[in-house]
Amino acid sequence: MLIIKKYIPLAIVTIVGLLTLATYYVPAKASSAYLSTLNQWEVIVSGFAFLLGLISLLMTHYKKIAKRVDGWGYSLFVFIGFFAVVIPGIISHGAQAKDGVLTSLGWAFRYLYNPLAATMFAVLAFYIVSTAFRSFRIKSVQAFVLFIAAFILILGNVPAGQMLWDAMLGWTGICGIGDIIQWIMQVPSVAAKRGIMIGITIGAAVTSLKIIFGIERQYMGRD
Amino acid sequence: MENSMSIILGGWLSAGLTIFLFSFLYKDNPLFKIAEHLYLGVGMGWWFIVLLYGTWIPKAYEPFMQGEYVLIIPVLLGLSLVTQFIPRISWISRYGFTFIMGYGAGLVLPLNLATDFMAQIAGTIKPFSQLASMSWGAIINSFLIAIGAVCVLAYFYFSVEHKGIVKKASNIGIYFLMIYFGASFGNTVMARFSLLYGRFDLLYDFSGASYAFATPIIIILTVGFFALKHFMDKKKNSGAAQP
Amino acid sequence: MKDKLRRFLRIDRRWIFLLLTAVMVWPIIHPFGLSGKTSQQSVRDFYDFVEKLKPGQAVILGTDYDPSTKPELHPQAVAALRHLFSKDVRVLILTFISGAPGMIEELNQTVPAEYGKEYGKDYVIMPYNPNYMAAMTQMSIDIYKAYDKDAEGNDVRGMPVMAGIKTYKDIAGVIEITGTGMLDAWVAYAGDKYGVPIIGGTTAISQLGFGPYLQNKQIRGLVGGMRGASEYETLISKPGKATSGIDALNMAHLLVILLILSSNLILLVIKEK
Amino acid sequence: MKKTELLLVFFSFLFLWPGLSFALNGKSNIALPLIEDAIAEDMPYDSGGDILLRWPADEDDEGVVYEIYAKTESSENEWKLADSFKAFEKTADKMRMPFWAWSHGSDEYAVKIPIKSVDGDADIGTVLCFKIKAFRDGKPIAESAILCASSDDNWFNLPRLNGLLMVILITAAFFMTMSRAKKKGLFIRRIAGLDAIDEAIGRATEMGKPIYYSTGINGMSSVNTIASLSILGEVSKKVAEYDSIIKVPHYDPIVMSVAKETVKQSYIEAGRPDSYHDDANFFLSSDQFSYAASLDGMIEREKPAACFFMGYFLAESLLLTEVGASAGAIQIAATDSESQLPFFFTSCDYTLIGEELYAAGAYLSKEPMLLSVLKLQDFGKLFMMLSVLIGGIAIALAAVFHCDGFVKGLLDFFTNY
Repeated sequence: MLIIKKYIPLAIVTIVGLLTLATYYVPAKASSAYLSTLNQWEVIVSGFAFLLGLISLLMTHYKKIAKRVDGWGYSLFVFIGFFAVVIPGIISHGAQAKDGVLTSLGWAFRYLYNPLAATMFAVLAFYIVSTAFRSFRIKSVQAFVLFIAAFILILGNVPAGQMLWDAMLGWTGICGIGDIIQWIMQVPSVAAKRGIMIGITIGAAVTSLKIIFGIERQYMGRD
Repeated sequence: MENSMSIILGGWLSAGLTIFLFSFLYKDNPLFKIAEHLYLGVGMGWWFIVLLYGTWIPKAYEPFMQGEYVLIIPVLLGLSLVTQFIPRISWISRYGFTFIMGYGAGLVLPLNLATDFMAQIAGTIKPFSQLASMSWGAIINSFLIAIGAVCVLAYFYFSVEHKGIVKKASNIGIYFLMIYFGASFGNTVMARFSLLYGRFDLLYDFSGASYAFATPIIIILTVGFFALKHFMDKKKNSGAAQP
Repeated sequence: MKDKLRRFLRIDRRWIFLLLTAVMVWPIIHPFGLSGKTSQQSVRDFYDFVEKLKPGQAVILGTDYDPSTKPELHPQAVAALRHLFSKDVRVLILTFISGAPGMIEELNQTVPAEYGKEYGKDYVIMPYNPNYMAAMTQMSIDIYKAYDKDAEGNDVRGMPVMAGIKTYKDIAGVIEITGTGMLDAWVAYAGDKYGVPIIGGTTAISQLGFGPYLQNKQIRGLVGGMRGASEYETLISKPGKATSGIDALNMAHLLVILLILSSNLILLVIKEK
Repeated sequence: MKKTELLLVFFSFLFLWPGLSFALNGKSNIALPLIEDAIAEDMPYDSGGDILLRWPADEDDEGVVYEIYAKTESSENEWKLADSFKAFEKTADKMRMPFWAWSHGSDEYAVKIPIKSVDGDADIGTVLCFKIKAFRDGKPIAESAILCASSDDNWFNLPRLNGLLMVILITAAFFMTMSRAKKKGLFIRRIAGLDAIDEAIGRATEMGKPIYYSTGINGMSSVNTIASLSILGEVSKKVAEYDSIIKVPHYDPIVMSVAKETVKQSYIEAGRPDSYHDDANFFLSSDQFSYAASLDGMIEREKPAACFFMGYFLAESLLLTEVGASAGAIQIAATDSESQLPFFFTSCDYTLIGEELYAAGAYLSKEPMLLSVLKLQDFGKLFMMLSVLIGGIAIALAAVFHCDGFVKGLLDFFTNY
């Protein structure tokens, strides 16, 4: 039983991992055929992972409604929202437009999903302003450097800021704000990003190895 | 005619949901809660449709019907994931998980090392081979990039105590990080305001006669709702205060 | 005085929200018409890349954004598509983001008509594909393995737009417009691996992160954020949403700077006296 | 005997051909000089899509234009123009190849012809024939013999040897560290934000309010999520000890099922299996912003004493932390998503930057395996630092002394083919 429960899955991860890794170095036809089959398979398998989430979400809210817990009425809206997209989706076979005319799914996307997603994202603008006022504190030299870089970028990103800069510092004849931004983006930012990126990449590589060789297996749960 | 009706309706729905979500900025309220829960359902419903018509039908069902019977393997692997819900046989899901994990790890490893590790080293040292043909500014910049990257790495060096030269280097590294974060913050401000502008612009569009004045009417109703609620809460409170 | 300032520092943040709303709505109703005069090198590189394409060449236009990043990225996609069509380049529109098909539909309904372009002959829209790694890898072997049907389920093999296209070698470049990691993915899976030129459009926030790729020429040109979009619109002389949006952004940006400075100044005053 | 015969036939054919083709094409007079030593062969190290043509480059080629004509061996069709370029434009040194896989230099032309460009149905094994023509001022001045070859798929992409060596190196180092993992504890530098975890949990206990812990919006196979879960293990152990309440909202269902195990195990290890509730972990949404909207709603309503945001975050970072801040929670964030770090930085009480997230699990648990992996990562960084410092100096010196071979070699080693 242990073989089926533990060793075969571990063998799958190692074999699939190593073979997939090898395709990067093997240009032969067999290798690309393998990769393209696996690509196709992976799309299917990971598609099913979504079902896990969907089922948990619907179960949670179904329970809330069934038990009439406080605020269960809101849970009804989860179902309303879900079916408001799924039913039109099935009616219009997943197409958002047919012959240039919006289908019911297209309509649901444009007037239901779209405003919800975009508004939530837009709320961030308000939070940036309040962060700017409440918590952007220049308490140390480091914070000051952060502020200066942010200040230059904020100013230089809009024409009004550029004009302001030119009006106030243009007479000194030093470089325009655009040049400074360019420099910040191409020199210190590149250096910092590279440093972070390399650290992260090594971390990711080591984790990949841990996964491939079955050392990292939290995802398998306990025996 | 029917078509324009659906557009007006859409405008109202869209403007309404936008305003409901924004109302959270004032305070948590039932209108926001409705929009929030609706969004949970809509989001998952959207993904469901996308996967159904983007993956399951065209990539699994149709080819299978046309005789690609091997596709039963990924389908079974996929279905195995769902056994998570039944604790007694949840171990079956390991087959699906291990497949996804193995594939992901194997694909990512060589690519990451090549693109984000080796190529970055090359990018850092390459300018030094052309020192002769570069301006002073460019030379200084390439030195700064190289030194900056090394110092940032020093900051992330965990297994030695940060004192002496390591401390110095990592302190310099922090300044590079701060410039990067600041610049990143500054740049993002732009992005977020662009989004907000997009929303406001749309609400403005919906306030016209062609959308039957959706925006102003909904705003007035929402404000009315808050006023009413405020008034009622006050009444309730004052009522409770007097035994 | 100090007390007043202190209280001002703890002001209910909802007043700030209201201030921002006022500052942004005002230019929407009364635009002042300030538009960017300068343009960044990476935007010009992007422009030059498209400008140098020859009629009949094919490019992939990846539009991987959804409603959430639409205000920034949609103007970029519109401008890029206009530019491509004006050069009579064939365009294959792809996406790996679930929210994008709706955006593509909007592009489809507006831009091609301006240039009298025909679906299937001058451009084609591929269906959403959730697995970018797989699709990008497959396209190096055989595009039709990844996309044999278009978004509406028609066979793409017979379409004139696909004539002579089999792998990346038949593609003049990839233009990826996204706020996600998809541009990195194109660089890693197509650009570096198979030598396809990659240019990109991205949100202002992600723009900085592409510095190393730009420096290494792993990305040949980049349009960043609404500002980049308005510059690009200016370059192709087609002012659009991005150009008009810059006004509202101007005000909001100045407000942020003002807020950071004022709160810190107040802190300074309170502490020192 | 046979060999000479064959050679004879071959040579006579070679000489006959130009004449023959003229006769067939009915074209004019003089036979053009031959482009000698031209070779058509399978393009090495590829998947069989290209054929490589090589021929020597002459110093007096200036002003010459080369055209390459191609057709399938079997077809009756006309020759098709496959490529055309000016002299010295496509010499072999311009082929993107590292020195260990490619020895041809600038004294040779090297042109890759995709087989599909000759014939759309061509595949591995299809024999294609080529003819190279040289023109000066629009007039033909030389021509090659007909060169035929078929492409083949190769079993090793030699130009990527450097990458493979790197993978082998890191794997070897990995196994070495793994086998030594059980030895004594390793030093790890202090990570500032982590000391605040106790304070945050203590505060939550005092106030009798819950703690929210978000594992970010990435899947199970990514480092950030794995790192986050190992921190979650330590945090929930402390939560169990203090008898506080932890709530873990999820974005990814697979991560959720793993996190359930993690939290449960922590409660058991802390000796309080009875206080564990299965609904500590719950699923919200796989849609980025509906996840954020929902979590925001919860934070606003429950006013938690502490919020932990550990893992991969995108734009929702500030959406979550601003609401957390206005709800009065102590907030500790850790992410390797650099674009979000500035926001965590300004709106949270403590922020772990980039790789500190990966190190945090090791720092908290002091588990030998995690610590030694951290050590391995440090070696990787050391490799990078030394490569940049030594490589930078070496390459600058080499360039000064015109050791071009060394410069190219070094850069080749770090280039991604």
